[in-house]
Amino acid sequence: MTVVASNLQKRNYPMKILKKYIIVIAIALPALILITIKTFNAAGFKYDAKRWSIPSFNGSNLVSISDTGKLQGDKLLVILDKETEGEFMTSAHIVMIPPGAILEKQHLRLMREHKGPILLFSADPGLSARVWMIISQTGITNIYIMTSHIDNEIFKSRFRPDTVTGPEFTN
Amino acid sequence: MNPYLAGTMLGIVLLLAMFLSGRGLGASGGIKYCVVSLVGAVDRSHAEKSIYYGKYFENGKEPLNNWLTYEILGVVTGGFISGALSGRLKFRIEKSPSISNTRRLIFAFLGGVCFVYGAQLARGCTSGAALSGMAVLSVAGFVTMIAIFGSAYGFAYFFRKNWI
Amino acid sequence: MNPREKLSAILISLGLILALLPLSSNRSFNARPEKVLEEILDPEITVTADQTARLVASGDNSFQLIDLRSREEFRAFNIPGSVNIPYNEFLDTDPHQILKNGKSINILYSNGDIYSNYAVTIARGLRYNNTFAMKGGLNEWFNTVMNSAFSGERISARENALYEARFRARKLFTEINSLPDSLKQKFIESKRLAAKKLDGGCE
Amino acid sequence: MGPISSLITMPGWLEMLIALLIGTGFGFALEQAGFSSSRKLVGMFYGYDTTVLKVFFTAAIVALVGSQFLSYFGLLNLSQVYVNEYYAGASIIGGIIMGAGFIMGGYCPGTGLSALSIGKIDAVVFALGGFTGAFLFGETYPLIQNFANGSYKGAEKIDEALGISTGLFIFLLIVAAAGMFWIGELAEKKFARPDITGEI
Repeated sequence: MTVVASNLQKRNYPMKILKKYIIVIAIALPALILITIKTFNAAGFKYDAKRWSIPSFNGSNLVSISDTGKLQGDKLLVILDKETEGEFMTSAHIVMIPPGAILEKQHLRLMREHKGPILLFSADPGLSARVWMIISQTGITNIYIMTSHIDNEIFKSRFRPDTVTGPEFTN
Repeated sequence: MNPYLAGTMLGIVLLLAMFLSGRGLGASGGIKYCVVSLVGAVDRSHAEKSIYYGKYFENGKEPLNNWLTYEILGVVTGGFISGALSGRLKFRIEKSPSISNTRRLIFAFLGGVCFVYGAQLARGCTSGAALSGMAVLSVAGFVTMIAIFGSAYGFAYFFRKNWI
Repeated sequence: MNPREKLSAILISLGLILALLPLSSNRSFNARPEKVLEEILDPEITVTADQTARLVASGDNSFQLIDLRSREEFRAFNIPGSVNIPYNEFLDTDPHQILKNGKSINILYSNGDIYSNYAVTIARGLRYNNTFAMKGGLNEWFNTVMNSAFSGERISARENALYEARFRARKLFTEINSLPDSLKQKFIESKRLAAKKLDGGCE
Repeated sequence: MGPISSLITMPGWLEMLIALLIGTGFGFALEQAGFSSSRKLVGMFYGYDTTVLKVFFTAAIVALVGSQFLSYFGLLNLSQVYVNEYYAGASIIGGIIMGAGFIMGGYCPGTGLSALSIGKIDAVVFALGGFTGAFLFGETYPLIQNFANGSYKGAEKIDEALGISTGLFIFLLIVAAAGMFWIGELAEKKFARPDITGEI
């Protein structure tokens, strides 16, 4: 009889511990699970928008077509629009991804697992910029915009002030 | 109530204030707004001329119509509800048996003067600066908290007769 | 376990989780990725220089132009009515203060296409859906609005309206940007977004 | 998302209703914690009752941890939450004056208000003193203006000032608080005054 009782007690021991810590587990475990989901969700946006957009602040994520050779490592060229296909004869690994499909799982996995620089190309630099930002915010780094308009953000005209305009003409 | 449970409740209220209104709790600020509007009611021209009260009356502002004044109105209501639920509603003076009522009330008055004066200087009292400040990790919150508790410990010896 | 141990255990375990996270008070994209992607691929995410010129010429103030160039560039000249927020500060000063201004639309521009399109994606990711980028930036603005001249023989009613809007926007642009520096400074200051101070504390 | 006040422009009455409800919760929590008793409050400084320490740190840490989690999930935008501005001299001197007021009066403004609501006459007098203090500050403001506005450091955050990560600072704060709770309970045993703490 006594043997059975002590066995029963022993078997219940883990349950006792669980009961003791139930409130701690009930609060900390869901928090941990939610955080894990949020942190490792491949298709979701990552925490802190600023951190992921830093390369765009000083233009270090822009490369001209002729400079792509200077980037170290195995290159993955992602072509966003059809009409430019076949324009490049680089040694890079080339994939065509229509921009609407860029967030599909297999494409994100391809970019995430690629070692080395990823080059985005589109004839429209604005489209490249938008796609760059959305991909970067999912936490993929080492991604560049390859562009034939590296001077896109340089002002090309000249503004001539109107010398006859004085304070008396405006109010 | 268990202090840890009460503390958690207070923390959730503070979190709600941050989530709903983007700000922390406060108490001395509410007292200040009441005084400001009182001064304005008694002597409007003095209030408007003063560099301190003036800013509360700019552009026809009404100092009583303020988040903090409604909040301290709520504090009184909430305290009353809690006291009623726990059967603690009773007119009395709380003090050490070894001191007289007058002495207790004089010190309570002086304490109130000092506390709110200091709170105006530090821009917040234990709730507005220390508690809410710590919850948003502001340096001001931690410094004020350390100054309040440090100084109270320092003065505790001189006033021990009042309490124990 | 007594209450103290329970509370300490809960808080310490939550604290451990927090200690492992890279926390900051910066904002994170909070719209659904698929939705942001759909929005940024919609051609209507950009507005043309002509559309902007028409808005500027109309004197309508239901829109806000936001200039993403540097402060020096902004001081030299800018589209009348714009406010300046250099792109690399766009996320520093919370975009909320810039984008939630009660205007029906916000138009972002820079010299070209790159910065304005980064910024418009950020705005959409933060769910400011009334934000657009000006296609081609100031380069395009100068090509179409500032330097255009009618070269045909007969002008249709539609072309006439277009050229009139361009002409008026150009006139306004030139007049304001030709003011002496001191006056321009005043004008810019009057236009500057008054950074809203947060209300709080015991003040 | 969040704070709600930054998302939508609330009508004035709604904002004030929220303030009233938050205040009610605040007062309720303070009274439930036993903060309507001055002898319990000052027990903190004589070691026989450390409720102040427990409630104060628990509340600050719960709000801090909660807000950081909400921010991580994009539910609360912490840059839209007010951060107290730091005037070094004024904070320290103000804090010292407040500490003296605390040990004399036995309340702080928030607890004083919750105590007067349940009929503590000393708390009513404390609040009257508080009104006088605010009035005195308004009248003496021209004299101390320079000091009050001096050594302005802005809305500085402590993790940035110390140069450590936010999460690590919070963790250390929690560990320190847990340690203080433990010491506090030891002190309560050592300096026990059941005649005082047993009252409520």
